[in-house]
Amino acid sequence: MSTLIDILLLSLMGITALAAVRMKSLFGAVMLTGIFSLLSALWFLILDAVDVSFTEAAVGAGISTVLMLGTLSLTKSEEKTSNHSQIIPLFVVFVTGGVLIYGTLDMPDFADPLAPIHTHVAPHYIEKSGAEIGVPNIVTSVLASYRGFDTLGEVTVIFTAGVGVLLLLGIGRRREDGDE
Amino acid sequence: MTHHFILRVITKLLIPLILLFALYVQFHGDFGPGGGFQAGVIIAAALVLYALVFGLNTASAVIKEWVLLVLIPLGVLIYAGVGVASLLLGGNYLDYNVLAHDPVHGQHLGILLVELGVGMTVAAVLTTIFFAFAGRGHRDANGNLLPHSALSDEIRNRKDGQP
Amino acid sequence: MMFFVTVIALFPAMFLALGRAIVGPTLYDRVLAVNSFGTFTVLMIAVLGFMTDQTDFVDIALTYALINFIGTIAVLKFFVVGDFGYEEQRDQ
Amino acid sequence: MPPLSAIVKPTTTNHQGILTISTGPTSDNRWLHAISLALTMAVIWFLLSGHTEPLILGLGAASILSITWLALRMDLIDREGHPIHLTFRAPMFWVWLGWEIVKSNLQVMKIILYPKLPISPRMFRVPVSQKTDIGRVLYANSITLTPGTISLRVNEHDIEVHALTQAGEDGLKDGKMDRLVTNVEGEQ
Amino acid sequence: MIAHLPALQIVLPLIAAPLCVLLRTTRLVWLLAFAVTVASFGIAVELYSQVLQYGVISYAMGGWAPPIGIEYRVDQFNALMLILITAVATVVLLFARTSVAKEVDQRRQPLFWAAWLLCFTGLLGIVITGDAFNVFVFLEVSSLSTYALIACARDRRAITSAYQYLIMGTIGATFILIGIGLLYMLTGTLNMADLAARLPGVTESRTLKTAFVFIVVGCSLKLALFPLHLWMPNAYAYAPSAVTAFIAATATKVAIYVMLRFFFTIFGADFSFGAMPLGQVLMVLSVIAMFSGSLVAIYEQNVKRMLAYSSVAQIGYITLGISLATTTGLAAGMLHLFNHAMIKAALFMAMGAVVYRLGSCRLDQMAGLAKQMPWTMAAFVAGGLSLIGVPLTTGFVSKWYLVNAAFDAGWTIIPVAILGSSLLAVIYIWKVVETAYMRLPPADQKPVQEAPLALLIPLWIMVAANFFFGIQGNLLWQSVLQAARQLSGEI
Amino acid sequence: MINFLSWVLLLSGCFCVLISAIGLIRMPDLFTRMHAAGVGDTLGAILVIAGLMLQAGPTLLLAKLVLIMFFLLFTGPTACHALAKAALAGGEKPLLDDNNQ
Amino acid sequence: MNWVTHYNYWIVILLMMLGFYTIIARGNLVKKIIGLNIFQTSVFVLFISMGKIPGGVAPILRDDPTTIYSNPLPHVLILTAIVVGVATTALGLALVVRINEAYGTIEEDEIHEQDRFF
Repeated sequence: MSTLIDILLLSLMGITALAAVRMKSLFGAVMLTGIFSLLSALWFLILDAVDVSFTEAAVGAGISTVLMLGTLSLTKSEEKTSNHSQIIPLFVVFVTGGVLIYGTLDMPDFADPLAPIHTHVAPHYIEKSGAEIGVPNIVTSVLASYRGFDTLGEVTVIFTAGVGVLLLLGIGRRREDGDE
Repeated sequence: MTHHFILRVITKLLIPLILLFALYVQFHGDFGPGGGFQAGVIIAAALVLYALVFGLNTASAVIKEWVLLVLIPLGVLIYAGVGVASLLLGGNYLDYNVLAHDPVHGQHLGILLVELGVGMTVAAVLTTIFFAFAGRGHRDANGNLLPHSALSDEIRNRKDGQP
Repeated sequence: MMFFVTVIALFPAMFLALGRAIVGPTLYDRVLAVNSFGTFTVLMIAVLGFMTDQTDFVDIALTYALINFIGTIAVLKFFVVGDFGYEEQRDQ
Repeated sequence: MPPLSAIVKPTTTNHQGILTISTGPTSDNRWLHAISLALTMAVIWFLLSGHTEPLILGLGAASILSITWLALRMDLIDREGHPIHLTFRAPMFWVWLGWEIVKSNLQVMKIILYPKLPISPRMFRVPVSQKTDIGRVLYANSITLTPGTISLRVNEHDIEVHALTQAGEDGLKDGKMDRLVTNVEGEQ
Repeated sequence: MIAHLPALQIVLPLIAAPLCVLLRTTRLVWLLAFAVTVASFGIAVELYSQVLQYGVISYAMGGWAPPIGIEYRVDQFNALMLILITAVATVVLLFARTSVAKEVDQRRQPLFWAAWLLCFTGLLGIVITGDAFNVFVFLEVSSLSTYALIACARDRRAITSAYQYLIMGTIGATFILIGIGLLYMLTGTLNMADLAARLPGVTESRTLKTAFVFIVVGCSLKLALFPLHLWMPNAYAYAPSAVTAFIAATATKVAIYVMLRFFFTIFGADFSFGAMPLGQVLMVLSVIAMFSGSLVAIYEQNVKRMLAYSSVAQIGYITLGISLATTTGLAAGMLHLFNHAMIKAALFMAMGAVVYRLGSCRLDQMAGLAKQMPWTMAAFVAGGLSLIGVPLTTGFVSKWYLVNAAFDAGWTIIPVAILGSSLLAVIYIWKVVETAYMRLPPADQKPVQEAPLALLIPLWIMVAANFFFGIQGNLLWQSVLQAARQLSGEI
Repeated sequence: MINFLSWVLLLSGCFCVLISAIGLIRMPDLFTRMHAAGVGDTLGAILVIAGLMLQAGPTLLLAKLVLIMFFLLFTGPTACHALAKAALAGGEKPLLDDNNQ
Repeated sequence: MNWVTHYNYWIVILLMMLGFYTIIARGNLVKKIIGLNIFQTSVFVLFISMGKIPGGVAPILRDDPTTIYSNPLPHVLILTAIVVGVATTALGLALVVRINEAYGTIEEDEIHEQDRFF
């Protein structure tokens, strides 16, 4: 029964992405990207990824959209038509997509409980985290403890982004002298 | 048109609630969905809302630049510092078991601190990034700020390209 | 079952709102459509939570209700002022 | 922590927003409002959390304190930011408003479904009798909440309204909603 | 504490970066960065000696045993890589202080050093980790900081090239992420050793082949293998000189390291070179890269850009060695990886010294420069000789072993290609030498002084390293050969 | 009984939402569309959430649902109002009935 | 192999390729970032699809011991990847702002045009 929801959601996502890609108005495209990440948040929910969905809803639909609007407000909100040849990009995209589809042919079936990822490392987290960490949310246990170092890296990434943006733009209060 | 008090009143009403919800998310990441990152994003969203409605100057008077610049590294330092603490207490890096007498307690304490660091850095970084974008203003190639009146009509009165 | 029906029934509305967001014609129409779409999504998230018996989803619905508002305000600021930082002086 | 008076500057000119925003009323009793805000937040925190371990409660208390402090600093706390005084008179109004919402919703739905789309959009102004901003906000938002009428521009004296039909216009112009909101707002 | 060295290797610079933001004084920040870099170098050397003594070191982050938690794993190859990165970073950092003070806006410098340290952390993290996903995380740390570092230059083209690099780099990283995801899907684990143990069961899977292709393409984007190198020349040419020297010597090398790690440790040589036509494809691309890079370099007027194109060619040598699919070939490729890092660091530092005085490194402005900056140009010539592969320089050693390996593997055409490409290198290096030594300076140009000692000393340290390892050719070769044997599973 | 009631509420809520979306498509201009969108934002949301509340029973979940409703009811009209105002400021002219003026 | 179960993967690949196409084919710098976002989000969807188990619930421990949980590891990885994505987006947009200041345009062609004569 959730197959129907799957298909409906995925087709919504497809339409949104297609429209976002085709749209000349950058503003419209940004809005549609917001919708797209919102839909993917819904899709994550259906796949039981509550935390991911939470993050995607907050980041994709919130912060990313605001930042993109901030950029558009400083630049231009209309895309120009380019007269590039589209053949090479199309070729690259088709080859990449083809390789990926070739790869899906031997993938474990969608939601197959016997797939390797459900039998190898993950059971440890599910079975032992209650006793070892004592935190109900397994995602938090894995994120902060079992793979805590990844999360340290993640914080470092966001810190890097902060440093980078500060390096590029300077902070906050507008200064009348440029900070080139 | 001089008063946009609806937005102001509603924002005043909402911001404490949003912040409260964010901190709830921060501290209940153990039990349900959420955690430091999500909380940080929501806090940043609340501050962005404040800056949008009350103006960037007001916002950066409330949340000073130096505060943000302290919070950003502090979060990372808290996270990395928990790891160093566990090193000093004789465990491996980021081994929270040694932080308290009882491993489960240690884990709990470690996760709490670590998530706090994450939330701090994320909230501060995202707010800073927004301030940086909003405070940038329109500049010419030499980096000089253009006054609002010098902006092209295209920017001042945005119209959609679609018919 | 009842939640499932509700979820499915919400989809046509989402399709229509998406259509409005794609078609426009003005920017404001898009914003309106996105805003409505957001509301529908909040409802759908809440219903999905009940459908799969995972009521933690309500937290996400709450988050999204907040984020949606902030996004809309950002868009409006973007329209009216054209810049997030400039103080508004135009309207007297 | 420096004294609050040093942190919280009276912001008379700083409130600028999406369109220029006037300053709110200077608060009559900031501390009282802060305490009641904190109490309200405590209730909400408990409703959200439901955990009674000392750790979580302590964190909750810390959160509430820091938010209250930040809210003071942001100058959010005054009669408008935390309109606790409205709640006592409000319930009857909410019930009435709920009924209005249902009625007007049904009307608008009927219009949408009607094949010929019998709309006659119009703009007009209705006078405002509330004395405070928060009262006007309540009125304007109530107008918007009932589909069929949207408040467009609001000032001290009147609200510009966009209505979908003649009926919507008439319903507003009889002034009942205005009176009720003023009633809720109470004397200043 | 000795047992925790693998963690400290990363954690020291990682903690220093936020401290830099807190300190906010350029002098202090630089001192901190330098202290940390030197300490990292010490740790890397100690780690290498431990690896030689006790074999592979495994360190469980958070105390969780490997497939459950994240593992740090140091073997001979990555211990050597750690030494390379930290050593280059130390020398370049000495150089960078003066160079950056001139090329980067004063107010940005504290943050600049923070970003530098982050880049350093990221590179070290990629090399030391034994977890596939952790590679991606640290790859992004280093990439994001590199984009910011490149954009710090005053030239506006630096910003566009940083953007271009960002787009290409992110595509590359996302490809690697897809590849890792597919691997995870097939095996259920992210730990490299565990992956290696579990992959042989699924070698027939088409998904595995797809994963392989994506990882190869992703890494190739990052390491600027021939058709995917388009981001590199601009990024190198317009970045601040010190940044160019640093990333040219380390970032691409680390990408090669990642590729080798995936080829040999995870997929295994049998799969990479047996089941997939990697050797052939890589060889063709390498040879094309060697020639096209060198040819373009000949016509380049901006010397930094010229050197960047030369890097494309030199990376061709490295991948050529790998594509031979023999242990000696691999070792020769790896040796060239190390040598090329030294050569390019020296050359880009020489150019940095030129930019410091001239403000530019275009050929037409460098006419007659050798009289005014004799030491700098001499260093350039020395580096150039090493690049060409003249005996007694390290460039010669690696090409020698490369040719030998090619003969051993039965390819007689390869040595010819190597020779031909080296001749092209002679041409472009000669162009610079001729301009600097034989032409007269343009009449309207103000005479410039020799670069300050703060620039010359690190520059000559690097040049000296080139000659030292050229003369003591066997020293590095033996270590690299051991590492290659370990990597390909012979010992 | 409660189940039946929440069926009714949920379905009528969906119906409202659907009508609102149809209105979003059918209405001729921005301002009239806002009215249509209002249907989904108010009654639709109220009904659906009320239906869920009945299912939740007197738990903390109920409080969260109330909070969601509260947010929607406060932010919806505000956003709508701000949008209308921005549109007017941006030069959008509402389509008006001729015999009105 | 069952085509219904792979339908999900194919749609996701389609989405990925739409994003990828936008990155490499469009000349507008903001549009490229939008494409990057779509591309990365689709990759996340692919990852999360792996973790699903039929009848599973979100990996938050419950008292009932018979509960089946979905695989938490992909969720953790994607959380990190989302953060990386937003960091990249922010940095990319900051670069776009600077490019616009320096060149007065955010179209790739026009930028190349301006740089040609250096």
